[in-house]
Amino acid sequence: MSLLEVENLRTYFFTPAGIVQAVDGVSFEVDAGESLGIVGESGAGKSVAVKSIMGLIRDPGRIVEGSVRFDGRELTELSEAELRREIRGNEISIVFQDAMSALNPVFTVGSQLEEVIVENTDRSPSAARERAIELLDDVGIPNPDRRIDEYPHQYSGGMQQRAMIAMALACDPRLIIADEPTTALDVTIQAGILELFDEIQETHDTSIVYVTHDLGVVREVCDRVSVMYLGRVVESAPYEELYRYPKHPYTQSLLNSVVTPDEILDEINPIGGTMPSAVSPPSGCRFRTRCPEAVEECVHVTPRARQVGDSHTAACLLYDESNSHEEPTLREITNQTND
Amino acid sequence: MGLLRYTIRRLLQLIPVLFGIVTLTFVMMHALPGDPVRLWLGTEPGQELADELIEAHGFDRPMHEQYVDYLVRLAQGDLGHSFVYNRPVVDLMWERMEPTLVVMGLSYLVALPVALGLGIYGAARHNRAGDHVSRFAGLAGISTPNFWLALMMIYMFSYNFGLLPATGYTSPFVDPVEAAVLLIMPVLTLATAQTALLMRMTRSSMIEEMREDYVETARAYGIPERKILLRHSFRNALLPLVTIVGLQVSTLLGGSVIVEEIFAIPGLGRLFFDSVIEQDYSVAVGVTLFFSTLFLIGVVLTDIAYAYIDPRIKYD
Amino acid sequence: MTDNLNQSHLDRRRFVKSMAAAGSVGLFAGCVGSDPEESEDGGVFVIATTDEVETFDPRQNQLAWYSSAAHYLFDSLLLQSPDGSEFEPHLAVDHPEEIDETTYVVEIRDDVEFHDDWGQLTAEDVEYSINWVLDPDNASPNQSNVAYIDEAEATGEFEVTLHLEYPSGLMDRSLAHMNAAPIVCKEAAEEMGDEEFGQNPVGSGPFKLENHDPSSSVELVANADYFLGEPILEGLEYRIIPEAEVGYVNLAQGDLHQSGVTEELLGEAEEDDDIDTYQLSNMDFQGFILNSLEGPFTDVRAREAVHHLIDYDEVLDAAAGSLAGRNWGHMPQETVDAWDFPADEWEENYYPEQDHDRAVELFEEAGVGTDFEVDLVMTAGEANEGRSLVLQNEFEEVGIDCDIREISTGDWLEALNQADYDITTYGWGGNDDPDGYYYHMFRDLQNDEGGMDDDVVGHSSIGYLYEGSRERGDDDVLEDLDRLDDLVREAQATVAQEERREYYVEAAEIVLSLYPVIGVYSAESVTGVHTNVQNYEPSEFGEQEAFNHWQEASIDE
Amino acid sequence: MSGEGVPANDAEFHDEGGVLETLTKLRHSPTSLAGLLIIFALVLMALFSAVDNFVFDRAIITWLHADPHAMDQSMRYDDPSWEHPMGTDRYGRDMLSRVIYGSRTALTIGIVAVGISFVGGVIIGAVSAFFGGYVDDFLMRSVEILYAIPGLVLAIIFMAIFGPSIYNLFIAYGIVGIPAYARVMRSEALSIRDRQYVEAAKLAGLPRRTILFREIVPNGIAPVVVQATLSMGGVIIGAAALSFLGFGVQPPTPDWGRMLSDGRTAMVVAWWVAVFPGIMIFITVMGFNMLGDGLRDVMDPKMTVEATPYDDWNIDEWKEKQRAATTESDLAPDTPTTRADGSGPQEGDRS
Repeated sequence: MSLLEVENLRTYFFTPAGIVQAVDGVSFEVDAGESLGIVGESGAGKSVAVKSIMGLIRDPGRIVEGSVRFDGRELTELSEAELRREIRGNEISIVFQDAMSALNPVFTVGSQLEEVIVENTDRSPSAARERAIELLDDVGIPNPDRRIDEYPHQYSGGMQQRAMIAMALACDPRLIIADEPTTALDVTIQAGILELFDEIQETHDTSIVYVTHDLGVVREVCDRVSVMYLGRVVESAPYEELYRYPKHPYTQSLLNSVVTPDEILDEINPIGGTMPSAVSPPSGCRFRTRCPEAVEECVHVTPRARQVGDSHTAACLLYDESNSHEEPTLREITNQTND
Repeated sequence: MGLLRYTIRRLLQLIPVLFGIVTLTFVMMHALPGDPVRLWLGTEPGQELADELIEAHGFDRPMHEQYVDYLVRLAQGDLGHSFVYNRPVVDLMWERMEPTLVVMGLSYLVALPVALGLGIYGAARHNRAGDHVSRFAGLAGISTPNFWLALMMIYMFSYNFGLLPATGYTSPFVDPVEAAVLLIMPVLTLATAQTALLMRMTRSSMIEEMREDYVETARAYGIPERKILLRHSFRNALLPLVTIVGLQVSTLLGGSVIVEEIFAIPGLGRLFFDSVIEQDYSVAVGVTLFFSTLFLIGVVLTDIAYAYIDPRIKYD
Repeated sequence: MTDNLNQSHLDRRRFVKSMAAAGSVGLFAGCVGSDPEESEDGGVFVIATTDEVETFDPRQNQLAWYSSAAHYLFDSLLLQSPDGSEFEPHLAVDHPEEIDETTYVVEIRDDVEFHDDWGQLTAEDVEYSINWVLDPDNASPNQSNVAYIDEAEATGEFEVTLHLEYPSGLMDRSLAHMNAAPIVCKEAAEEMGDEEFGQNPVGSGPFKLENHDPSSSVELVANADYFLGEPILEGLEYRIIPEAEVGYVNLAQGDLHQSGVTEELLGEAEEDDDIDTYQLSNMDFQGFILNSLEGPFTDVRAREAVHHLIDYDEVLDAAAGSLAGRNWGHMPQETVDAWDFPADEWEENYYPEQDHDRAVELFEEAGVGTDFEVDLVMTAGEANEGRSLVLQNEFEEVGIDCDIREISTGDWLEALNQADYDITTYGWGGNDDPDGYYYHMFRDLQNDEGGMDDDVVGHSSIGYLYEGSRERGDDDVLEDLDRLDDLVREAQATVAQEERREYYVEAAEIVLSLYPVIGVYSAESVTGVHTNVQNYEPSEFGEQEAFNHWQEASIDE
Repeated sequence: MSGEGVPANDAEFHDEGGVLETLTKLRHSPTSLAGLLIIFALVLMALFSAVDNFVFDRAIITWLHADPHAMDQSMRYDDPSWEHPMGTDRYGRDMLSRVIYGSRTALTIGIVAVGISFVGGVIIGAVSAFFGGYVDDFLMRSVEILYAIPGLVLAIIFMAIFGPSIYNLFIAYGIVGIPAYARVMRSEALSIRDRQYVEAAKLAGLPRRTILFREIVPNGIAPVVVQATLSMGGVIIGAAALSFLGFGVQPPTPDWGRMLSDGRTAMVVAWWVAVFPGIMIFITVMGFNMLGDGLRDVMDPKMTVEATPYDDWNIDEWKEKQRAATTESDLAPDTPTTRADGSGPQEGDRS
């Protein structure tokens, strides 16, 4: 049994403009100590998917279907209070993209760290402070005993992200979700943060779900990768496999757009056209409007995930020999992504 | 250290504005139609008498001379002499300062907690029934003319039910119980719109803050919703609120004219109103100047509070 | 109305207020109030008033209600009886004794002490008080009220001789009133100086100043050493409540003992078992002035036409409702009655029935036709608004455009000075003597000693008639006007009432026939007194009513 | 919901269309609609009374109900009845007619005074931001001076100087309002000043005035419009307060503030004289505030229009519908409805 199993997750936002199908039938798993990368353009539903895991979706959003099992517990059935007490912070924690805004500007870094520690453990406030200094030290912040009393705006961008990571580590969670943690940072600082994640994974044996739009970053930290497009997972494979043998046309174009593996692009827009609205996504295959390989069939058939290699699945009619319209069972999808 | 220097610097910045206010009010007052002497004397002053009075008060001198004279005396803390009361303006104002400040202070005291409570409640119940009710109440509050409210309250509570005295003032420092009874209606009159406005402000900035990323962070780290609301968001939402609270000084002072007139409270608002009607220049200018200064000090205090609440602001 | 002075000089506040709300605001004081907490004795009589006191020095005071209140703090030589019929000796032992036409001797009491150990009241204090008012340097608003006196002289420890400029029929009146000759403590006044004395008055009255909360209340406490004995009341308190209606609410609630009652509230007050109401004449004259200097009403026929336009009773109704009575001859009916003036005859001749056709005819005759616009100027206030609205309607009915301009009092005085109006609302408060109206409204200011500046015609009601007639070279009218001026001046300097009456009758004929003023009504005001106040009846004339020769109020809890 | 998947239609007002678009968005806000409705009704009333008054000399209202100026002393303070639904006033004039006529005064004051503030504020604010330096300093200090004097106090002084009249009321409240508008406009203009299209216009050598009024002002005006709607209520109340204090509209023009002031003298015997004009002021101000509130929500990108409340959604029912409609094999509803009400036209390109 995997540490985290997400099955057929659908998270919709009910806005006056219509229903935004941000996540629409996404499944993936993460084993203990494993790191999974979720890759996709902005708007693909990556963040929504990972926030759904922690029950962080607020009005007007709502998980309308699917299950999230963490260590065998069904998280979607937990109450807000249970999630808060038992899961968030101490079992699963999250590192957000923009540490500057993710940290409360009017409190010191220390007090925010301490609050998390006190809230999730039974440490006393003074013990929490010691722990907080220790954590800051762990994540590589110099003079932690002094800087703990500084405010977020007194930290540099990289330092802020490190502080954020310290917070994620505060209660030794078993899973850390990193939601584009390096996007806002300079390349050089990025490298440091990525190293830190590697280090954490090794020393704490923590599972990591790493959300990014940057395939280059994925290689640094991830064992496996799921590619998302417009609310759905289109391809899923171990990183090397995916990098060498991308199957889905979308993944292929993604990889083509990366000039060199190490170069970081601010915004990837590898394919012509823009992503359609998640309010009224295209019928059939959602990628068909931009897909170079699209055929008439793609309009009518929603492709299911198909085994295309070892632990490698892709949701594209290209790989559908039978071309059947059968509905894949949930178990099948899970198995396929699981191997 | 930094705070002190900052405060002093901010206070010094007020000087040109105050100077402008003095000039403006002085010019405006002297532009009032009619001749105060004649108004004071009634319909048929002997010319000699009128001339004497005019000379005694310097009304015959060119306006720029009177102005310079006024500035010089002002610099010495002398606001001039009341024409009607034959007393120093400073004395008159000093005697009437307490009621105005008490009523204003109390309406803040009433408005702030109620507004914060309702505003936070509204934000917490955003788009639910409770929020709609408090939102509507807020709108109604700022849409009610305060003078109308005052009249209706007198009609209801004093005349119809005989519950509260219609008028009068007792210093709460002298007789707190009687003062409380007397001040209920005036304070409510001033506080209603105030509460509504602050409540709306609290609600909207709380809602805004509740959408900030740090709220999601706090949630993601298992901080209870209550704490997020009252500690994290509130602390941030205070920033715009503090500004409004500072700016409201002005509205309250304006409102004091009406409230003091209706409830017969012996304060500066009434002194101002009477002095305008009687063209008691120096009193009207004095009170206007005092109101403006009070407002400007409120703004400076706001800035300081701002700097205190928001660590991102440095005193420079 | 206790505030009407001798010389019927219309004080500023009263003037301002009578223009603002003639007839409806209970201006004068009078109210007894019981403060339940400290009522072992006679209680504290609490009275509502609308204005803040500006100075406690009666020699400088211009405030109507305070000139009544001041009578509790200060005494006068004489005191007018509540029915107004006579002047009783008060500080004086007897009425002034006539030595010759311009010399009078007044004997004063030797048992009067000033408040707070300021010593005995002597002839020197009387001399000082009267001469102080007479001294132009002091700019006392009371000066004109005692202008007939040349000088007061202490001719003994308790004897004062008054040297008159000219004999005056108004002498008794002036010696009885606060706005003419209040007696202050010389030592205190000199020691303190004007400004301080204004805040710490030292008099000899039945009450003394205990406390003054500015804009809030004035508290007086009984003077145990008063020469008429100690008042039963423990004290008097004036509550300053700017809105008359709110004052009434307080009265109805039992929070105070006396308050003015507005016309609207009269019914309520009369039905209230706990309130006694007293309807008292304001002793004033209310109406309009027509601009006789320029504009459409320079011709007497045009002015007469306006008189045909209105229904007097309707104007009165709209202005003051039930709180007013018609008057004839530009003075209150009380005066007309007391002097037995031929009001019926005046009504017959100069107060025409409403007749729009006749009005139009007269406008035609005057050469203005109906194709003109009327600039009707008023100051704020229901009474002014009411009468203006009626007049406006009447003009529009005969096809004349009439715009109402509501302006501030300052603007209004300015408009009067500049003749910047066609018609304006007007009111004049006086007393029960015709002089209070005729001398002030109808004399020629140009003939005054000192006179006015040339550019000020004076806004006395018919100043422009004099001025206009001179400009137009209207000799017939001028002749009449000269006679009018003589008459009102003569009447003032005459003592014998019969003779004065003849002067006024002749003067009235002249004024009325020129139609410079539309005289409509005299206002009344109502004061409500709580029934738990005993032995207290407010009247038009009475002074010191809570404690004087005639009544001693007390509060029955 | 960090912007993920939500269409980026943030209100950025780069053209008139933006304003129109936001106006159409108001339809989702019931309070704004109610506000609009109130204002619409008032405007109708005001137009009617203006036309009736100036063209027909009050003939229509007299025919319909009663002449608002006709006095009848015998009907003084008559209780509300069928004949006089809102009673009569001190002069026996019909309150209902006067209340209807009063809408003209109230709206005119609101609109003209706000108009003055608006124009004055926009010009001062834009000029100040655009030129900066001494101009900015001078203008902003001047505005601060005006701002420091309490509005009502300033208005009282102004009215005392120029005398009570409706025109002076316009100007007084117009001036009192300028600082607020100037500040809003200035901060908007400051943020626009450095935008690319302004830079481009500068490079293109357009005259400064053109840049100011063609580029900067139109693009920064939206928040000022919101400010105007929101402050309309305040101005109407303020003007009524001035009338109440005796610095008001000239008689016999019906004006709610003045009527209220008259009502105060009759408070105890004729409540209707004070109550009805008060209610009208309340409703009017409420209307503007409701509209302004909605406008602000719509125009402020941070305050998205109230989302359809959760509770209104029956998710299960909706899902059933979707399933039934799906002809494809996948679980995903690939032809989602696009309307919040679940029944709108479908925009999926299924053709």
